Amino acid sequence: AGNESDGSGSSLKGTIAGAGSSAQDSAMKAWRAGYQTDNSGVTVNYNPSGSGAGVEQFVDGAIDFAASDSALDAEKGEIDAAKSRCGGENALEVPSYVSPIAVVYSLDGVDKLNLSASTIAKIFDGKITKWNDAAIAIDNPGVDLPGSTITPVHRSDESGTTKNFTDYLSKAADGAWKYPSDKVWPLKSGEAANGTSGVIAAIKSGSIGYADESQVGDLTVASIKVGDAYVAPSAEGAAKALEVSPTDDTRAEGDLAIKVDRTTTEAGAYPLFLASYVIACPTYDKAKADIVKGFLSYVVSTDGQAAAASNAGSAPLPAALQTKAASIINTIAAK
Amino acid sequence: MSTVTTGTGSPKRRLGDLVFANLTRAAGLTILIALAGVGIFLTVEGIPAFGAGPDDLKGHSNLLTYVAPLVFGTLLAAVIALLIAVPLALGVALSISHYAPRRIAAGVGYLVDLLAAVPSVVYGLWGIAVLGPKLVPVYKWLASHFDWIPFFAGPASNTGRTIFTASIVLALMVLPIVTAITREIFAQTPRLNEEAALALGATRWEMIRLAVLPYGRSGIVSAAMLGLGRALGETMAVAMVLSASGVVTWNLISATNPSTIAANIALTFADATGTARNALIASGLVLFLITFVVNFSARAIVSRYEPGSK
Amino acid sequence: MTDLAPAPTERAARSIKNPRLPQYAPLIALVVAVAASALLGLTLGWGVIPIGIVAAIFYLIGLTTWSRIIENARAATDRLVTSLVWVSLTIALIPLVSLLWKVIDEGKGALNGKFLTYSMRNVIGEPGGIYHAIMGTLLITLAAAVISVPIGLLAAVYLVEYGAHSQLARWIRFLVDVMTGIPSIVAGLFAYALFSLIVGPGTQFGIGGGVALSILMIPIVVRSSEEMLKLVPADLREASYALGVPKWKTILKVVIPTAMAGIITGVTLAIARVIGETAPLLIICGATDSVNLNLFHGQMASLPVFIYGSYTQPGSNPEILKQMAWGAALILILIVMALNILARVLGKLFSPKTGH
Amino acid sequence: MAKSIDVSDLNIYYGDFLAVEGVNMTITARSVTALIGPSGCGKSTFLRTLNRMHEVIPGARVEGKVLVDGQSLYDSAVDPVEVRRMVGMVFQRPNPFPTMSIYENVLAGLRLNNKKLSKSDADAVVEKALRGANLWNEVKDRLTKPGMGLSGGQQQRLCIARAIAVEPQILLMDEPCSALDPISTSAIEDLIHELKEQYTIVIVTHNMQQAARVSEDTAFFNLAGAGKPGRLVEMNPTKKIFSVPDEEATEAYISGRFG
Amino acid sequence: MAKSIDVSDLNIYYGDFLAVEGVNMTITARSVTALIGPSGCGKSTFLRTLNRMHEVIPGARVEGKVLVDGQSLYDSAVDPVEVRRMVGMVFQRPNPFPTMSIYENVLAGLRLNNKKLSKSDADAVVEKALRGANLWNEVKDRLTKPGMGLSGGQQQRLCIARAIAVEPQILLMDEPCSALDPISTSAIEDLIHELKEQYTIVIVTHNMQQAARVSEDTAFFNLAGAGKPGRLVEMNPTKKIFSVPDEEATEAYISGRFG
Ligand SMILES: Nc1ncnc2c1ncn2[C@@H]1O[C@H](COP(=O)(O)OP(=O)(O)OP(=O)(O)O)[C@@H](O)[C@H]1O
Ligand SMILES: Nc1ncnc2c1ncn2[C@@H]1O[C@H](COP(=O)(O)OP(=O)(O)OP(=O)(O)O)[C@@H](O)[C@H]1O
Ligand SMILES: [Mg+2]
Ligand SMILES: [Mg+2]
Ligand SMILES: O=P([O-])([O-])[O-]
Repeated sequence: AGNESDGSGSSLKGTIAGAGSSAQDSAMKAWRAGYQTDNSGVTVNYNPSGSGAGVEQFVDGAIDFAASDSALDAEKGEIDAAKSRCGGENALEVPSYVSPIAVVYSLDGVDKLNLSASTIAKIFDGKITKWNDAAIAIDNPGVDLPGSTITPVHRSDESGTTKNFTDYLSKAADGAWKYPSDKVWPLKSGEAANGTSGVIAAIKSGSIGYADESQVGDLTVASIKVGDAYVAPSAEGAAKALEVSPTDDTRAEGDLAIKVDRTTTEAGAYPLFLASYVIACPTYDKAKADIVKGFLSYVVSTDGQAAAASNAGSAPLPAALQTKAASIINTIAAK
Repeated sequence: MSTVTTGTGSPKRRLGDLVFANLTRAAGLTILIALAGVGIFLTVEGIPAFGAGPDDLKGHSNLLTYVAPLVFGTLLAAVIALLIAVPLALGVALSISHYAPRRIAAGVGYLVDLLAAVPSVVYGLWGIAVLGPKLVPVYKWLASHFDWIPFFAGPASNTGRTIFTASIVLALMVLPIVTAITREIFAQTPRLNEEAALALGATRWEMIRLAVLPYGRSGIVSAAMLGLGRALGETMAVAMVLSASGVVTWNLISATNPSTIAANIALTFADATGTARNALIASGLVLFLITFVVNFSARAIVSRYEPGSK
Repeated sequence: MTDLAPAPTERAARSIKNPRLPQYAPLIALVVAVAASALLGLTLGWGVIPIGIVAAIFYLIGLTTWSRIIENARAATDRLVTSLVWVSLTIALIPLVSLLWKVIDEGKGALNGKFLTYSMRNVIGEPGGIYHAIMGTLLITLAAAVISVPIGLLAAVYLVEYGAHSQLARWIRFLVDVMTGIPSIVAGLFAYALFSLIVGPGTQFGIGGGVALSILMIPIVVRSSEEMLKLVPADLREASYALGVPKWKTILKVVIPTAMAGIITGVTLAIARVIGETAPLLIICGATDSVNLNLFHGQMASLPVFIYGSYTQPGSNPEILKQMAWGAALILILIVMALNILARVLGKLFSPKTGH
Repeated sequence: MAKSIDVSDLNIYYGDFLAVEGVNMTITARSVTALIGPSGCGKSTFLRTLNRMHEVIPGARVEGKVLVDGQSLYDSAVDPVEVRRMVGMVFQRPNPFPTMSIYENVLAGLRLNNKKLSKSDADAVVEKALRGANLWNEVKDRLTKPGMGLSGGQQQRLCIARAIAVEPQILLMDEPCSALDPISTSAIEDLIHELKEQYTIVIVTHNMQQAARVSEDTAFFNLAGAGKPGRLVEMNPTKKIFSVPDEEATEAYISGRFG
Repeated sequence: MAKSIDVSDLNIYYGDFLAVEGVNMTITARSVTALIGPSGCGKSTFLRTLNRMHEVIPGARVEGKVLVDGQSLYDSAVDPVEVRRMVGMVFQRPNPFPTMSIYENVLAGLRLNNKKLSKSDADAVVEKALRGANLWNEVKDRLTKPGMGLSGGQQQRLCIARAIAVEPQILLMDEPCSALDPISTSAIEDLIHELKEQYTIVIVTHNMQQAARVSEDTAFFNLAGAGKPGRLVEMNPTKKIFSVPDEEATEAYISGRFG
């Protein structure tokens, strides 16, 4: 093909494969394009098969790196499994992609909407069915709310977005959301849509949904209640919320898992966000070590984060986190 | 000049014939083996799913409760599709065989074949982009006037991506095969019987009722069943058009819809892993068995009426 | 006997002249129905579809009632059925027209040189091309044909020439018919399960798609080839035997060449049938945005999967990718139609020259 | 009440092909008229214009006049369905409806118009028609059996019963015996003799002897050549045709010198 | 080189149905033997046992002996394919291979049997066979045209050329002229006259005159009744058969009193 044949760049040659988070797909496209352009002999394949599938394939040794919307889970034995996959060394895990999750809606004549976490929970739980419900009206004084039915839209597939969204609801909604945080939508009501794009496409007049902010496009987004203020989704807001979230200090060295604080009241923070990771081994064959290291370094680099921000609308990693991540990736070596 | 070689051990059956005959038989057997293979491999890869837990079954406690709603959705969509497609197909088949002038009939026949040539993914596009949105007002109207009928209980879908829309798309997709078979059968009605009816003073419709429909009855039944087989197994159009929650409901126009086995596989296969994939394969086995039984029965009916069989 | 024959007086009453509607009555009824429905629709603010539906109902009721009043009940029923037949034909063809129009309308904007010669590798935020998907589709379909045609043709030869009336042949013929109804997704799962066990869990590559498609293609090839072989007159086989030609050579040199036109047509149509299949490829071939010409390694793009992926999961540039999906759909439909036309042309080209 | 038929200047077309040209003929009521002539001369075609069955074939049409007791069959106000009820037809090969019983076959035509036929009326009609077709004794014990289960000759008589059950005034028969064995043929010929008391009968036959045996009048059709239209050469009382025909061609045909 | 044929006690079956029973017959070399008899008496069936074409039909089999110059055709060691090369056959309807040119049709027997022929040898074979079939002059300028493009009579002669190109010793013909017009028929009859110089010819014909014209000997087959097997009634020099046959049935058949 016309776009595959130029031979510029470094002398690196080879193919590596990754799989996992679909939320990271847009960012991955940008990263792969950037890295492949600089290293035309290299092909990085990425299969956005979902976070769970990515981790599983990584553990099976079918791919070289994984991307996941949630950190490796110790209880499910993922950490140990990853360790044995990496020849007994602990796997490396660094955040690569941070993005706000927007509550999107479409309602004729209403282009600004404030919602508290518990109201959102009740809407998605089917407890609030009309747009002019008192609970919504309280958050939106002076807004002329119609009496039409609300159609909540959720993901039909397993999704990191759903996991983070339900995590937020279960922690921030003051008990209005009784379900645990899960990749699978826990309810059988409302409209189901496949993938982030599916949710976006399903938002028609009267609908409300949640989606990675990068794909929201022209849809209207609700502001969520943080403390006493209402905050609209933004990369900065997510970055702020990330900054107040500590890293998980129970983890081994090289594992930068973050304990997201959903209930922060920090002004301007947007705690409904998704932190997604790349997972790799500390050592690889000669043929691959340089490529994996080079690619992942690019991912967490300033350039890489900027590329993701412009293509996927994500929040660049905060400087401190980025430095830590870069130094972890830098330890990747040939066996 | 050749002579008969008697006694000198010319083989009774020649090597070439032996090889070729066995080769062709092997090809025939390969097909049977492939068919059996479909069942066997699906079974082998489906068996681990019996041990699957809620994690791999979208929260269902066992395989049965996982597959049952999907079977419901599959049957519901297919049956509605047939209810739409069969009368239409009969009309189209009759228009080709008995109503349209010969030239037009040929053109219509070609158009119907064209309908069959459109790939299902394109039907999916059309269903999402054209049909669904066009039906939203219809569903809204139905939900506000006929909500006492369980099928139209509402609230109406916002996107039009309901089981009913999916069934309409399915109906279009099975229409060509049902039409093709019935039109073939109608065209084979003995001219003599048609003329007998007309000569008795029958109108065209009475002639069709007297001579054409009774003659084609079993053919219509099996055409419908073959259509059913198609509708049960059609994947992409449903996967794309339907907003599937996997519930069991008779409500045809709401945003919360049953899913079908095939659509569920297509939609969730990519992000399923391990036992979850086994569960999908097991549901595929169920689909295979259902369609096999339906097609088997349909073909059994057809073959009874084929010339040369008793 | 004569006394039981119909009495002449009973037969006298009938007249052959019944009042009849004018020949253009259906046309009048149609015009009136459409006009009435449009008038009603415009005042009540309906869309085109409700107007059309109501017009059809008006037409059916109007013409039937009119006939019922002027003609008689039987004529009215006849007219009702006639109208229903035409209405159902119209209903069946409207979606086809709508679909083709939509695909052309949305897809034509995507077509340009880059569209057909570029892949999606390193393409972000701008339209790329579908070269990788076209090549994948061609390779996978070619693989399917390479598997299906020999098996299908040989099996057809077995059914017609060797098995004929044997029990085995009867079963093969029957199960091949049943096999035409296998859902495509099941074929995909079969290939997936097969290669998961042979090559390793989760294997996705092009040849798997070829295997899956051949499950769908073989029955079509068998049945069409069988029909064609059956059409070869027994005369020709006997002529060949009588020349001292062994049976297998007769089949290869006389029977198959005579049926070749039909066989090629059948194979081409079978290819047209499977080239648009999505579900099996989604499962066993996966997707990639780079060109992969190796059927035996790595995920391979295909047009249907590309259409599905780009339309339903366009990501952050939905307009661009959706337009590409429509463009690819247009290309796919053009390929399918070209194959259908090709089938006819090849059928003509290869048919035995009769000289008449 | 059987009716006479007057045909004047009749041209019969299949699309653009003129199959039969310029027929003028008068068919007497309550008599049997035989149509004879070589294959392809248009006997069947002509016969089918007498009950408007011709137009059932796509593109087929007619010019000229056919009057039945003064009523023109091809008037625009005339309903072909009614014409066919008045003019019954029996075909070359017996064609009972395969899915119906003998009983249902006889009633088929009547049921079309008279849906609410009481069981006893229906029984009476069936018996009358089957007796009229000389079939009653052979089938009265198996009326509910399929019509297809009868022998060829019985099937043909069943078709005649079916035709006369709707009480037509004219009966057209297109080589009704050509698919039958000699015994069945003679049964049908006997039947024709009886039927002519009540019906005007027009019969096409290839068999000269049959024409001579059953008919009062005979019309001889001929063909000037391949692709040329068929014409009525001569119509005369059967006796005359078979002894001293007016035309040389008739003589040649009857004596077997061609055709 | 042409061979004589001795048939003894031949029973011919289709599955369980005995189609022809107890035939004993001697066919002289280099002469024409005609097989006549009413339809269904088994002429074709018998003819096809002389080159083992009978067994091509599923379930068909034979009891008894057929000797060609003393060699038994039905010996278990005998390859039917070889038999058919030695005993050529021409069918009722001309059946040239539709995918082949005239040239290739003539060569089909040789080519399909893997004979490697040089171009000049092939040309020679084609010319010889076509001359032998009296067709050379008519087709020599269009040898590469499809064989199907010829007229019926030419096609039949092409089939004869194809049969004699493999140089058989015996030629079987099953009503070779029945699909042909009189002029083509007489061309084929002339050809048979010439061919008998070299070949033993057995011909089935429905046409008495043809049998009388072309054959030296005539065998008359007959059928005792429907469902009964056919039998050889009489075989004698053609002159005798057509003047003073031994059997009454032969006389009746030849004089047209039945069949
Ligand atoms: N359906 C048709 N379409 C076109 N031409 C037809 C059709 N039926 C008959 N013809 C032509 O009309 C002419 C008269 O045919 P018709 O069947 O009436 O002859 P016929 O005298 O009944 O012959 P036969 O004794 O063989 O039944 C013939 O040239 C025939 O080819
Ligand atoms: N393929 C077959 N299977 C079963 N029976 C057959 C087959 N071919 C012929 N017969 C039967 O064998 C008997 C002899 O038939 P055959 O064709 O040899 O007669 P024939 O003398 O050649 O007649 P014709 O003059 O009509 O060609 C007939 O009773 C026929 O029904
Ligand atoms: Mg006729
Ligand atoms: Mg014969
Ligand atoms: O990134 P997702 O898992 O929400 O698609």
